[in-house]
Amino acid sequence: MTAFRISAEPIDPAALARSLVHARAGACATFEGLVRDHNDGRAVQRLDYQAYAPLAQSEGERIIDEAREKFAIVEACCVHRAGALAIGDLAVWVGVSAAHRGAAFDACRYIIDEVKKRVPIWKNEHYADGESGWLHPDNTPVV
Amino acid sequence: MTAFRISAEPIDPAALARSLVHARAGACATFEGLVRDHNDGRAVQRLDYQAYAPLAQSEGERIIDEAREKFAIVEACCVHRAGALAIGDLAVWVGVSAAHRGAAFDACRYIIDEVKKRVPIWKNEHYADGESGWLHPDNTPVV
Amino acid sequence: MNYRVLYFASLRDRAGMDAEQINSLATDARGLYSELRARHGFTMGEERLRVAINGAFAQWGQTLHEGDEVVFIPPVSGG
Amino acid sequence: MNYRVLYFASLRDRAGMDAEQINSLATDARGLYSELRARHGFTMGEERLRVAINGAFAQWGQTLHEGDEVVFIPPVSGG
Repeated sequence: MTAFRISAEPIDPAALARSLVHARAGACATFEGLVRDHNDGRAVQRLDYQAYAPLAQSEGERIIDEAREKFAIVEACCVHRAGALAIGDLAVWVGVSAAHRGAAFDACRYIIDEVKKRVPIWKNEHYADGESGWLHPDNTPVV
Repeated sequence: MTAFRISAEPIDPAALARSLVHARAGACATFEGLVRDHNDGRAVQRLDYQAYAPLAQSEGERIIDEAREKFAIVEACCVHRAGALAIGDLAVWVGVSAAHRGAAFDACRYIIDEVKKRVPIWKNEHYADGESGWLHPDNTPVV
Repeated sequence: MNYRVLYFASLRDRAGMDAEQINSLATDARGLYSELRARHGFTMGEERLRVAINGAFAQWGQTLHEGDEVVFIPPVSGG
Repeated sequence: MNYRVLYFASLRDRAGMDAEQINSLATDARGLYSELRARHGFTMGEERLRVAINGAFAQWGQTLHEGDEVVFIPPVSGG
């Protein structure tokens, strides 16, 4: 399985978590990013993710490789949704297994932080007032 | 549901994760501690967890309450197994949901760190050579 | 006075029992542990243990009362 | 020279298209963006964008070749 994927289909966290299991992995840290019902004080109804897929793929794989170099981990995986999502939908999933919990937590956090900074995926939020807007990494609107 | 539990039965992470879902929670961090096949250079075959249940329960709840006070989280839950476990079995599960990922990660790590330090649960490892031993928090044997 | 003492982990193995009723002249956990240490040959000193009285962590010098449940807590190793 | 340009997020909305073939005298991404900015009225300056050439992040001054795929990357917001 590729360690990083953009998925047009819903993410299955249980199946992904099984891919991290290893007899020498005593720790598994996961992160789920879900669509919230509000952002920056506005009610959100749904959102779309657009991705520049080939570059997102290679940059995502690079991030996982960096995590493997920086931290003593066993397995790592990240899947990011593309397309239309509703409130509560899983937008991104990261999972890391390691012998010890420090490396699992640190690598999991590194991966989601870097994905949000560097992978060419864009979130367009649709608000209750009928407006929509592309967002910056800090969740403020792109003007 | 109680936020902290000692369980004689296998842990169901999917059911626990569902209990954390909330429309305003955009982030969910989880930690799974699994029985490894080795520790401190020795091959482990299985292990037993013993707990002083009433104090484990109250101390576990105290830790979750502390996490709620320290970090801006929505829900938090921790379940620790007692009894006999095999390699790969889930020994402890922690899950935290929050509006933002920083609080989710920090609270999840706080809970597992404090549980390992303070909750009266003891691990007895059974080794391939037929010996067994109670462990310290740093995974070295109790002499 | 009569106390109930529960044993866990290496103390349970050494004592060869989960729990016992003790009639003792000790008036605090420190004195009680000292007595039980001699009786069962526990190797861990007080400085490596915590003490719980009636299900809550307590001080070694806390006065014990008739019927108290006392537990000496070895270094924990959950997770 | 002929380049293929892909648009994403706010640039896509402003350009009103996902992609276009461009015949341009520009020899690097900087010159090409300047030309497209004037044509489509993009408000974001080069300092807020990154550039990718043929699917890899690149420098603004990198020389373009016939048929290159060029993408101007607005601030990302995945996760």
